Amino acid sequence: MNPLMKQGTLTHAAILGVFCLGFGIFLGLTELATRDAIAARAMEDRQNSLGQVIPASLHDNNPVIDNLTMQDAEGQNITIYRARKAGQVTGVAYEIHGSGYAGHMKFMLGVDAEGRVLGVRALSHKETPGLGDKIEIKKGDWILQFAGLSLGNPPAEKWKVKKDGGQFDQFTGATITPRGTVTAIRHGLEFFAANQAQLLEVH
Amino acid sequence: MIGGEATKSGPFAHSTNTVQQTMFTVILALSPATLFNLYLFGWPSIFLFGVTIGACVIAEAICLALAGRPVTHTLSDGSAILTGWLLAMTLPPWAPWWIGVLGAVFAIPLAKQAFGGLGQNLFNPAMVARVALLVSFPVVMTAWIAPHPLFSASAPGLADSIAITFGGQVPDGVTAATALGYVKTELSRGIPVFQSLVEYGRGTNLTYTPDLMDLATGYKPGSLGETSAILILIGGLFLMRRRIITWHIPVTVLGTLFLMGTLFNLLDPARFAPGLFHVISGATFLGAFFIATDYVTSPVSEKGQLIFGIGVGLLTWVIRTFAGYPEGMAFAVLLMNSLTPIIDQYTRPRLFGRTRKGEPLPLKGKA
Amino acid sequence: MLTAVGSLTAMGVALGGMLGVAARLLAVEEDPLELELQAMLPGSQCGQCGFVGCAQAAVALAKGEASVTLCPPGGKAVAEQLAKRLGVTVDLGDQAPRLPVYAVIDEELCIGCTRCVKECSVDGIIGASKLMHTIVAEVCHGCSKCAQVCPTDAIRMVEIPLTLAAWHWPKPASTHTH
Amino acid sequence: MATTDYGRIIRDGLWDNNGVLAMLLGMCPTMAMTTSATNGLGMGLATAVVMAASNFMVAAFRNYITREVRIPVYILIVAANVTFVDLTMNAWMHELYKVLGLFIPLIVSNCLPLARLESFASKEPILPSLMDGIFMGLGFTFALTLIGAGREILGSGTLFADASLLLGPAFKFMELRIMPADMGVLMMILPPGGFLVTGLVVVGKRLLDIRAGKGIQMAGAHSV
Amino acid sequence: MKLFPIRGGIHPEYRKELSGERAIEALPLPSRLYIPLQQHIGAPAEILVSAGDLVKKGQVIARRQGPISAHHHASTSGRVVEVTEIPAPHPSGLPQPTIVIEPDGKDEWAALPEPIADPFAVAPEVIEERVAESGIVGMGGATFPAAVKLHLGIQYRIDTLLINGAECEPYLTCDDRLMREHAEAIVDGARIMAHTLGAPRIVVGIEENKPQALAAITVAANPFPNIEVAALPVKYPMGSERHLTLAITGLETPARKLTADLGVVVHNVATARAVHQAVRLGRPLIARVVTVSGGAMREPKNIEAPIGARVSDLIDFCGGFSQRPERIIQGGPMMGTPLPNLEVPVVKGTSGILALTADEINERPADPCIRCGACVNICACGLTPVELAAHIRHDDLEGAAKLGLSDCVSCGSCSWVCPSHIPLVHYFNYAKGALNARDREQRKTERTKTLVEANAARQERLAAQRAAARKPKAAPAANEVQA
Amino acid sequence: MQEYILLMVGAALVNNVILARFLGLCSFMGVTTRIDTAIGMGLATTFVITVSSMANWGVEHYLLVPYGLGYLRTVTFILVIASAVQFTEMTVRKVSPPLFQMLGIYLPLITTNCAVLGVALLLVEGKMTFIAATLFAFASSLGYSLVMVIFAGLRERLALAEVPRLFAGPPIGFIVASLLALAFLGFSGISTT
Ligand SMILES: Cc1cc2nc3c(=O)[nH]c(=O)nc-3n(C[C@H](O)[C@H](O)[C@H](O)COP(=O)(O)O)c2cc1C
Ligand SMILES: Cc1cc2nc3c(=O)[nH]c(=O)nc-3n(C[C@H](O)[C@H](O)[C@H](O)COP(=O)(O)O)c2cc1C
Ligand SMILES: Cc1cc2nc3c(=O)[nH]c(=O)nc-3n(C[C@H](O)[C@H](O)[C@H](O)COP(=O)(O)O)c2cc1C
Ligand SMILES: Cc1cc2nc3c(=O)[nH]c(=O)nc-3n(C[C@H](O)[C@H](O)[C@H](O)CO)c2cc1C
Ligand code: SF4
Ligand code: SF4
Ligand code: SF4
Ligand code: SF4
Ligand code: FES
Repeated sequence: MNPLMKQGTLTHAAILGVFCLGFGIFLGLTELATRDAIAARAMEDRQNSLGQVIPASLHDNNPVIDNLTMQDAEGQNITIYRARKAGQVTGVAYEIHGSGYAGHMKFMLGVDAEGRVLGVRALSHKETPGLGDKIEIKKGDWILQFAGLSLGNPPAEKWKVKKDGGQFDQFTGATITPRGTVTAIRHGLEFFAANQAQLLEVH
Repeated sequence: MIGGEATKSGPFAHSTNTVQQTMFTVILALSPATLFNLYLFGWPSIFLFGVTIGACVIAEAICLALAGRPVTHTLSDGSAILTGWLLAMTLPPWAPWWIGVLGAVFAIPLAKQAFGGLGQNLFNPAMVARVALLVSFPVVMTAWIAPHPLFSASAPGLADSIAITFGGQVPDGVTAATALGYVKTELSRGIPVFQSLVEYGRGTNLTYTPDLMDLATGYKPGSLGETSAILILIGGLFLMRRRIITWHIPVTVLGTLFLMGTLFNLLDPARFAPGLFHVISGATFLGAFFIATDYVTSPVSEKGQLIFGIGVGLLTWVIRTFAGYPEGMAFAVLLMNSLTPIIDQYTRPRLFGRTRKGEPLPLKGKA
Repeated sequence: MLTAVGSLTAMGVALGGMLGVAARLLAVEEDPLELELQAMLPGSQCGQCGFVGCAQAAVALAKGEASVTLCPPGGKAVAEQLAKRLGVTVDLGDQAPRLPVYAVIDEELCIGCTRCVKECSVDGIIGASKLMHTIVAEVCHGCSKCAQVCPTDAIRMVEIPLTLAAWHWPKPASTHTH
Repeated sequence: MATTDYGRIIRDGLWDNNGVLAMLLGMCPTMAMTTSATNGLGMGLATAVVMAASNFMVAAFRNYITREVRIPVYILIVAANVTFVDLTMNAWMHELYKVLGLFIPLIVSNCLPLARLESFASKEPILPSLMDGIFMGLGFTFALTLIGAGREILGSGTLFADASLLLGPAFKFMELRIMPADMGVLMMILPPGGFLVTGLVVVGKRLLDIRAGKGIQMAGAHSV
Repeated sequence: MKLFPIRGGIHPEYRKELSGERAIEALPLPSRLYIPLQQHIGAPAEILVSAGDLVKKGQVIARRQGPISAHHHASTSGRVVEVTEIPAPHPSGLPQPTIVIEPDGKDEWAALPEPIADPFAVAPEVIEERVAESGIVGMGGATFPAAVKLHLGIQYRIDTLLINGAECEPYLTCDDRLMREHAEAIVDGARIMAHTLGAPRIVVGIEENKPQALAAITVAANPFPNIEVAALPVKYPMGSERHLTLAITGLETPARKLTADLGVVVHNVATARAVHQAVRLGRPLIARVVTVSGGAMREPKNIEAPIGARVSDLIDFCGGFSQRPERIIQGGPMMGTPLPNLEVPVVKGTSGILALTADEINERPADPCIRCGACVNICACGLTPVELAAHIRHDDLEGAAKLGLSDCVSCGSCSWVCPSHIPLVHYFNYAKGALNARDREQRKTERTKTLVEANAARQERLAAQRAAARKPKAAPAANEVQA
Repeated sequence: MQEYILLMVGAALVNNVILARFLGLCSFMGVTTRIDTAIGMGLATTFVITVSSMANWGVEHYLLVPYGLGYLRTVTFILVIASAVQFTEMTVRKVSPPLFQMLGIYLPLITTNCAVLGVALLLVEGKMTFIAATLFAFASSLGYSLVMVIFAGLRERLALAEVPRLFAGPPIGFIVASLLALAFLGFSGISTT
């Protein structure tokens, strides 16, 4: 073929290649420099969210590291973070899921060894700002009312929003979000009840 | 003109139709339903009605003045009044005054005058306002109340009414769900549609229960424009008689909604409401006869109007059935408004002597 | 780190190579726009546009250095054609319409110098040396070059009168006032 | 350009030829990241950094880049800078990073940086290019903050909420509440509000320009 | 008779009762007659007389020029006063060459061609020639030279001659009166034309709102089995050639084709009568029936007026105005044109003179279009006037052309029906004219270009010759280099 | 099957790329003055988004994840996209010149269309299977094309409206987009899982 063409092709390849090489190194170095910080941030994020649902007084370990993977009722993998004090499992935390008005909602649920809610926090959701987003701790303390409750308290038929005859307030004009949240927590507690032995087992 | 060059070509005969007459005929057609509903919901609804129309007219006047166009002449075409009227008919009757004012701001400057005024807008101003309000204030905009007819024992007095409209103090225990809203919320917690329909009719879990007779006459919660389907229908037929609107849009909207409803209801009555229910509830009639038919934002050709009507019916059903909102008419109208230019382009009549593609017709068999 | 640099570089080389090939295979010849534009201009090379001739005018147009309304002989029709080809919009409404003109020779003044004959690019002037010249009105496209060279100022540019056939209704006044 | 008119570059970037308000480029982050003034500010600043760095690099290397590969190289440069910003923000400005999320990577295909590389940095020397990057970026930041402020005030009744997360605790004073909670026009922080407020801000710019006797420029019929 | 529906259409206020019951009256000979050289579509006629000449009634004073043109005749005997330019009966009011005749009052006929005793025995060419010599043009509005249309029988196989008695325009009653009073002449003229065209079948189409005319024509046509009378539904623009053809034959004329391509030729009733007079009596077209009507006219009438009589003569004959007219127009209110003044003459195409009051016109300032779609639904040509007008308003004439501007017959229905009173037809007239002007300019530019090229080529040739002449020896050298 | 349908409806209507996710807005505002152009741009973008998303899925799953190179995601994705665009341009030119006539001019614009990168990143975020990812990408781009065409239709009519000078051009475009987004909110709440 035309030699000029080959040369042109090579030139272009070389130019782009050199730039890629250069920026590859540049980015590699950046990554190296930030790797630890980013890992630390990720750990902090986890700890933060766990810290909100498992009081620090309950453990002397790092629950983020002390985790195990189990299958929930639907066969999905879930990661269980365990709080231990003096080797005893004092509480566990895991992600629970619910469906709200605008789709999927993710919470972190903390449960103590007796099956009482230690705390719940919304991790991610797409609920409408100003309406459904009151499940966030930032927007209101609605989510705090679950602390201390368990499957028997209130009784199963009261684990509903008021509109459905249960005991939990819905927000004005937005029933779907609280309903989804309450259901998700109830399912979370049922999971605990079903797997209590395994969850609290000490290795 | 006698003498000199003529400045205006023919024709030198014109029909007596005018824009003004058209608009006021529509208003006339809306009046029976409006009066009945103002009676049904009493003073607060009358206040809101007045505030909404007044705000629309004032907004229009301000915009015209700013644009340097003749204010009184253009105002007198009646379109701003009609927009305000229709908007007021879609609001919860006891909504606070600022809902009407804000609605006017959405409807007139934003949805109409920014486009150049009457005839230029791409979206139905009243529906833009309604949807913007619904999205922005879902709580206020879904607070329906049970009927409190004027002069009846339950009707709020004048002072209370002023407090309701201008103070936003709606007393407890007067709100009531509309049938569409009730069915939708119940469905979201797993109650089958047929059951909640029966419950709605019987009034289980409800503060207010309309009986069948009430449903038919319009003695039920809802907006001014949705309670009395019969009076709206009469108004719509009057418009058809006066040749302001044609059958194409209303019939296709109602027909599609009915067909979709019936079909899916047969497939799964627990999940899907019956066709007749879709047709008689919500803003179906108002939408089919008065809103989807808005000239400005619907296709001009009859074929286009058929497509438009089918689209409105279909989307209304889809939104009512699957989406988050109990009522989909307003969204459906806006969505189809957005398709109107394209529908218009593809449904132009065939030119005389030409094929659909615009080529001259072939000569058949003649030399 | 090494994988990162390696894979990125590899991709870069591959992509660069591909682009190089593409550049060769897909090379486009010279822009034929100028020729196309030139074809639209009247071709009378009269220079009224301020360029040496139509070809230069076309070059300027293609570069976007000249307005599509540059050519008076071409008038509105050419301006619109150019605008369409170049995808620009012109507000011809604002442009004062240049009434079409044609040249007339004042028989009294003409000395038959034949200078105008040589100027006329459409052979619109008839007449032999030393004799009176006349202009074929239908052919004249109003460039006025002849008028410029006439030593006795015998040539006037006259507006083409409006005829019944050419008259048409004016545009109605707009209904909107803004 | 024999002598560089830095005043011109600054005026163009901040106002006259503002990337968002006049050129209508970079619309995606403009819409997506302006639910509050703080978000707009953060996104704007991140973009400004990327733009300044990319403009600088392209101007520095412009003589070594052939025509055929210029787009990939430009994109590569922008992408590398974005990744750099992404990593460093993740590491050291984590709170903001969580807010800006998906849109940091999208700076890569934000049309504005690329447009400036094409039309400015590839032709001009290093210093003017750097200036252009900085001021186009700041203009972008300005526009985003303005739109964000409009949407935030109308939509949630606050202004610069959470600014301290972005700028540090010292900036707590900026966080204002304009209207009582629950008075906001929700629509404004939803997608329609993004388009609406942007449109109104462009109208506002036109009004100011008209008042300044500049007339309306009909920009933005095309992109890139 | 089975009729076919046409799309759209309107029902304006007809007001035919104003003049419908007034029998045709002849106009007293006016003091001057103004005969323009161009009263028809095509090239203007060539003038044959000059100031001072004495002319006789029916004498040819201007001769057709080119294939599409028409003779003009003196409408009475008298003296040619001058040949001058006076405003044409045209909205522009532009002056036009006109022969001015001062009648001598004797109304003396010139030597007329012999009547053709049995027109059905002669060759079509003979009739065509006679029609051409008689200066007959279509009297239904288009003023297309009738002889040219009769010639269509040679090129096409014509199976139907449609006689257009629809008279769908409001006010006008001239065709109605003609049909009532001269049914036999019309039927005879139609038969002659059918013979000329070789058309076996004749259909006379008359709108149902003219029962007497229908009856009269039916009686007159009774002896002839090949003539049918169609009672047409009352709907404007039923009289339009193509729509009439569709309504009666069910055939839709393709765009840019003639009805003759479908084997149909359409002629107006007045044209048929003129043909009858030319063939049977040898008389040229020197007068026509004009409806003078309108709310501002004191005494509406149907007047048989000599060509060249001034509009003011006719108005005076009707007793002048009863109130100040808002507009005086020529033709019907839907398709007619405003007159520049009252001194313009009646020409061969003048079917009506209407003095209309403001109430009748009911014109209002235009409001913005509310997209009601009425114009789209009533346009008999399937156009979307609302869109066309929007394109034209934004100076996008090509856009309008693409939407079918050229297919608009300017019937005026859309303007009539528009609730916003948008001057739609005015927009279309403007756009059609502007597009034509643009075409003309374009053609001129093209021609200039070819001329320039020819000139350049010649210059080059000359230069080459000169060069060759100057140094004859250099030439072979150059050749060698090339070789 | 049903989950795929829901996924597609969600991607095309509920979370429309343009109106809900705010991606590809520059082309949305820029190349929608005529319906034909919008159709062309829609087709070209649909093709590129689908192809490059498939490729990027591969890159993610066989390069970035196994080798822990997540931080190079942006760079590699954009390179893949640029090559997909170039590749598309070349193949289309080779295989179908008429199609190239139609789409060719849009291709360079697509490299800098956020929607392409945005959809690829969304796929990664959503941890989808290859089939789901492909369908998602395809449906997203269909949603993109739909809105492009609708908007172009609206703007064609807008071009004939008497928009006040102050609003003419981009501002009214934004307002129309706003109202269109408002209308599309009607789909919100359609459950897509
Ligand atoms: C724009 C908009 C956003 C909404 N967002 C939510 C939400 O985030 N959470 C919720 O539960 N309902 C939401 N809704 C749903 C309505 O408020 C719905 O009517 C309500 O949830 C029904 O419950 P109610 O019985 O409290 O009225 C929203 C509605 C609209 C119009
Ligand atoms: C050979 C021939 C060519 C004709 N060409 C045209 C023509 O180009 N345009 C036209 O309007 N009429 C033309 N006519 C006349 C039409 O047949 C018809 O009489 C005329 O259009 C008037 O019809 P209208 O009043 O319905 O428009 C032609 C007639 C003949 C015989
Ligand atoms: C809208 C419209 C309406 C017309 N109405 C009539 C009519 O009522 N009577 C008539 O004779 N011609 C009418 N014409 C003219 C016919 O199309 C056609 O030119 C004529 O009948 C041919 O006959 P002529 O050549 O003898 O004039 C109308 C034309 C148009 C475009
Ligand atoms: C039959 C009919 C229906 C109308 N419906 C509406 C409507 O739904 N909403 C509205 O704002 N205006 C409506 N109008 C009034 C008018 O068309 C409206 O103000 C324009 O959309 C503003 O340009 C209607 C008018 C008519 C004639
Ligand atoms: S003015 Fe027109 S015709 Fe004359 S040289 Fe310039 S382009 Fe050519
Ligand atoms: S103006 Fe003179 S030189 Fe020009 S075309 Fe006319 S006659 Fe020829
Ligand atoms: S009739 Fe008039 S108002 Fe109605 S659509 Fe046509 S132009 Fe518009
Ligand atoms: S004037 Fe033209 S556009 Fe109007 S109705 Fe008649 S044919 Fe149709
Ligand atoms: S910023 Fe998203 S396409 Fe331009």
